[in-house]
Amino acid sequence: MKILVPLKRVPDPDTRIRVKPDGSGIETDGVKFAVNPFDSIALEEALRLREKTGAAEIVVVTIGGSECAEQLRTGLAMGADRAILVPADAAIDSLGIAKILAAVYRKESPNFVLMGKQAIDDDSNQAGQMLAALLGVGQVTFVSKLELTDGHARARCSRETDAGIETVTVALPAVLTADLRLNEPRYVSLPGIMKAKKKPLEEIPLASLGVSAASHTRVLKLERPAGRKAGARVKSVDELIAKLRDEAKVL
Amino acid sequence: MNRILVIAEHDQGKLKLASLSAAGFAQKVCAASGGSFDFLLLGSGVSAAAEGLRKSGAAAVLVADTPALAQPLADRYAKVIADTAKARGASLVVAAVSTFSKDILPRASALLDAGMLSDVIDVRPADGELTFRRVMFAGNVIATVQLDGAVKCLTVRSAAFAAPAATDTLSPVEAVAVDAASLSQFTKFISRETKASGRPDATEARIIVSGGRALKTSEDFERLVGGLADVLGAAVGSSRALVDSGITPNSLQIGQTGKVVAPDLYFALGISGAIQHMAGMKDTKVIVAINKDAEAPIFEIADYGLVADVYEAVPELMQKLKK
Amino acid sequence: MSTAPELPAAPTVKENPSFEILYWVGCAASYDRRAQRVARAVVRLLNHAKVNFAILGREEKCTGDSARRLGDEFLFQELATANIETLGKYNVKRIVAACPHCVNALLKDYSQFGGQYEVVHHTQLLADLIKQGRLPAVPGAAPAPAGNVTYHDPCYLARVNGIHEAPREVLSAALGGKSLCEMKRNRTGTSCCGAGGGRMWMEEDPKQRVSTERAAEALGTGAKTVAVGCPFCLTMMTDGVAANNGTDVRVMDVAELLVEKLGL
Amino acid sequence: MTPTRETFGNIPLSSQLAFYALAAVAVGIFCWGVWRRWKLWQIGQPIGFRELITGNLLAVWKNFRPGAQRVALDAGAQQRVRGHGLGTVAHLSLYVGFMALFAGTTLLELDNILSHLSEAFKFHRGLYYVVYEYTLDYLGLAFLAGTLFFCWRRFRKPAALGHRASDWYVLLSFLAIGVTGYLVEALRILWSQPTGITAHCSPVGLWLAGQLGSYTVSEARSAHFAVWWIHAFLAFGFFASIPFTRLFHFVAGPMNIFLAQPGLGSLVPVTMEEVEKTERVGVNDIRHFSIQQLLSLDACMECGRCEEVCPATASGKPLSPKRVVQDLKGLMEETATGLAAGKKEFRALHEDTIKAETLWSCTACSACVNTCPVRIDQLGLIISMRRHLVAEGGLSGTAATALRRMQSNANPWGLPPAERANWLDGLATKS
Repeated sequence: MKILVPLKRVPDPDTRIRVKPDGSGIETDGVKFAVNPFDSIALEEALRLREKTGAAEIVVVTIGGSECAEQLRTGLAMGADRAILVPADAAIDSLGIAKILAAVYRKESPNFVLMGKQAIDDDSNQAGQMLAALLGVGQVTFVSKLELTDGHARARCSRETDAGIETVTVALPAVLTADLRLNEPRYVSLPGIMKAKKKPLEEIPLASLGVSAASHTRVLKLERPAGRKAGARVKSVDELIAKLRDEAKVL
Repeated sequence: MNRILVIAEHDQGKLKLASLSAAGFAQKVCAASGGSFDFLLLGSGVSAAAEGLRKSGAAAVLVADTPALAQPLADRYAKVIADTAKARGASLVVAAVSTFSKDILPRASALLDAGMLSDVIDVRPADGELTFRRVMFAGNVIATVQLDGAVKCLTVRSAAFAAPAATDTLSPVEAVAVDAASLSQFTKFISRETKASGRPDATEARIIVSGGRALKTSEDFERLVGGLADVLGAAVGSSRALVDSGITPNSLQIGQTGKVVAPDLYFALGISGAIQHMAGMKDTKVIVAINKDAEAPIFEIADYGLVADVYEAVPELMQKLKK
Repeated sequence: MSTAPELPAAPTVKENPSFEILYWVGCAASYDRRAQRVARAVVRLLNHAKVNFAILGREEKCTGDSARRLGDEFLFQELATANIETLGKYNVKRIVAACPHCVNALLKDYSQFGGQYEVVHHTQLLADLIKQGRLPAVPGAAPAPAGNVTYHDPCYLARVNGIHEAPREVLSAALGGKSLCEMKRNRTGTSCCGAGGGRMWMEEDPKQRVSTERAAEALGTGAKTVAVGCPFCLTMMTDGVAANNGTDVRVMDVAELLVEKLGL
Repeated sequence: MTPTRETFGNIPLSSQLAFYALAAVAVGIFCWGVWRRWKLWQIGQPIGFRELITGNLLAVWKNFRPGAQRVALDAGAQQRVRGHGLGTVAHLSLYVGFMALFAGTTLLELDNILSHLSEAFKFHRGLYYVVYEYTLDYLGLAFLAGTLFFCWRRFRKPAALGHRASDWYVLLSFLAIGVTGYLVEALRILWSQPTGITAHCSPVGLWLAGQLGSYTVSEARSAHFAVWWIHAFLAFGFFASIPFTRLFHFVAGPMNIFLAQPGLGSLVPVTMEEVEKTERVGVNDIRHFSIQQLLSLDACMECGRCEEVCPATASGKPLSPKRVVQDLKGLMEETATGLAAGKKEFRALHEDTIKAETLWSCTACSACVNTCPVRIDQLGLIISMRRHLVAEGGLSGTAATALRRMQSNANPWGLPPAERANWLDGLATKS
């Protein structure tokens, strides 16, 4: 069995995000980067499936600059077997990423893809679904429980939807996207990362995949939302209701 | 000229009102740069829901009503949406933000080879092009974005767009023919477990009412915290102190060791504001704190603080909100 | 020597390079809103006694105590190395900390990596200042807190580092000589609040909370105030007291009680 | 007449020779037993024994002094046994009685050897004899009282106390040794008919002789001979069985006290070089513990004091420091036996022997380490095993999040380092 797990390099979830004064992007000085937390959950699930089923090759893949190797190393340190970096400079939107991942998928032919439901930087929540469409395979998003059935031919998933917990089964190969409660990823310590340096990390140029990094999306400007006003004390319930209705407009 | 396809959502045949907010978005675009919009409703036995869409000014209410679409399975729904969008020559495909639209629309957009934006909160026509504003980084950044391509897909936040005023004329209902045999069979629906309490989950809710140490018993918690939550259609949460003393179950805990939430509105009732609790809700848009301890740290981060006993203030709040 | 008047209440090592003792604030007192009050109480007392001190400010990092005791030796060493370098840069010799875990790490863990300092807990420094008469009450100071007071000895203070009399001396001053209601398990025989060894960061079944049991013991003395000397104990005992429905019982750091008594 | 008595009185030479032969056998078995345990510990990581004995005598003494001091105070003066109510009193009286009887027997033998060289060297006479007999006679009672208390406690079986069948063997043989000792004395009094101070310096023996009723001298002699042999057999049996019963703490206890970490609050560091060399962090196999750590497992008496003070145990978590020590000891024995038999695969340390949730339950409060009479460092054992779990990705959940945040933001809440001094803001407004 082979599981493909795409990882995205994102600012550490605990970093306070600051927008550059000219609005051209976010401040990256002094910002630590990490594996997108939902992708870590996906990788953790792949590792647990491997522990349960005995044998599986887990391949992590990312698209981006050479600095992304750091996140692939983290993935390897968590327990992935192999890593693939597809070098790319430009900011690529979800559809572009999905196309590149589809090309990697065709090259690797894994049994299925496990990835985070969304990246915590752009919060798009699109790439997995798009990848499934491009590959012409099934998808299950917001997975909070996962088990392989029918001799690994299908997956039985619980998904967390607005309407409640939904249970579906899907034929493999498929794209499964992980939600928060699927598991709690293991912690990777320094020696783990050192050890991961010995594992293979392969670079596959875009050209050799036969896809371009075209993007439909043009980001013109970033800005901070209007900041929270300094807390105000209200004197009565009536005043509170009035403020929530008229000032905050949340009721 | 915009031709907009608005995907309507329903829960077991009951129309979701957020669908009308998506229409509000479409109407805003059309008002600024011309064009019209259609609704597309998918499901099985959804005529009642279709009726609810007819007063929003849509050019047509398209209904794909077939047993094959009884459950919102992404592979089938996305195909019908993409086919319909192509057939109608749609330039924009829009749905309100929900787990339903997040699941289905990106798939449709890939089938259409269309760029997509999630969590749109504003739209402005500029230089004959649409410019969108959307939320990123868990609400910490607003991006201004344009999309290339003949077709664009969007999910829009329902809170950001008002539903269109009801029209006197009813939009015509048109059936969309679906060739069930052409739909894929990748996924099989097994079951859906709706929440027993009827309250939304804290991680998905727009409003959360949370209770802390000031609540003395489970009954008080249910009466005050649960009561206010029901008035607001909100989720309930709890501080660790209450979980500790067995007043609330573990699953309600919000904080560093519980759920991390970022709703629009958070009521902290009798919560003092331990750091581990704040870590779980600090990204909330508007925090309301009611606590009789004027020194409670929660007031330092609350947008609106009311120094009062929750046992007195909350019943009053519930009574006045019900009006 | 006194702090120059133009300095802020708690100057950084850069603002006051001639400091005599470094106040190691610690993560809890830096970020936890409840523990921040303890830090402010400590600073008020230091200023009142005209102690020439400084803080590292943003340059301070977690000592790594939790990391080490959870078993992540290398994260601990990374943090320790960085802190030792910073402390060396400002030529720090004496340190006062209001967190027993910081005291222990700075004293016992850091000495293994070349960081040798004279480290005292804030209660030790305060006890000395009281003996030297440097902490007089201001006019109109509040009376001692009403009701009985008990003191919960933090493990890393009392048992691990043998510091159990200094906090009692400070409390004696803070209570105007009124004696403590001691718990059965006190001093080196104290019982844990449940936060050590990284447990502070773990989810815990409410039925298995160490803090609940210890708080019950504290409440069993009839105390209306539970004094502590550790920010983690502060959190745990506060939760524990709540779990025992001790609504009218305060959990306070020793320094806060002294501030109250002196009327600062 | 100078108060004294004949050593080996009433014991023919042939029995004396048999006695010494048996003594040699008992010592032999004892040494073999100790050697077996010693070999067992050698599966662990070497410790700096060498460094302890390098340099001149002064240097060696300097190295030895802290450990020797600990042994003198903790074992010799029983300092760490204190503070446990009746248990402490009983252990003290058993300990004092036992040590006195043991020292007494040794002195008696010394006197025997010396008096064979020259009658002039015999010191077991006069005032010395009176004091000796008087002291031992009463301390024998202390020994018996202590033993009886432990019998009673074992009968009650408090939850924290470990129990094995061999414990009854030990206690009953103690009782039998004590009782037969007095009987030997009483019967000796009956056949030797001492008078004056010589008789009265053994008050218990004298009283017992009175209780035994009328014996002719020859009857008393044959009874004395028989009971003397029983007493000797019991004593040798007990001595030989030390390494095979809980009594082994006589040996491993002081050894561990000598080698133990001096204080609380510090941990043994690991270096990156070590990790690169061994390709592991922490302990993943019983053989990764140091020889001293393995030895410490043998020092455990299962007295349960660690368990009584453990907050994790008290709050119902799956951790008892005593269980951890005993489980590791079991694995040590199993692994060493397996190794000797040429086995390559052993029961795993993690999960099969010690569960992860057990290790995570520890609050590092050090109460167990502080209370252990033989200075076992349960916390050191636990942290070294935790290190392995962390290095292998065995930590998840909220604690993992806290560590991740320490990595990224140098504080466990993951709050921005730039806001570290924000607490000062309140100072300006509040003071």
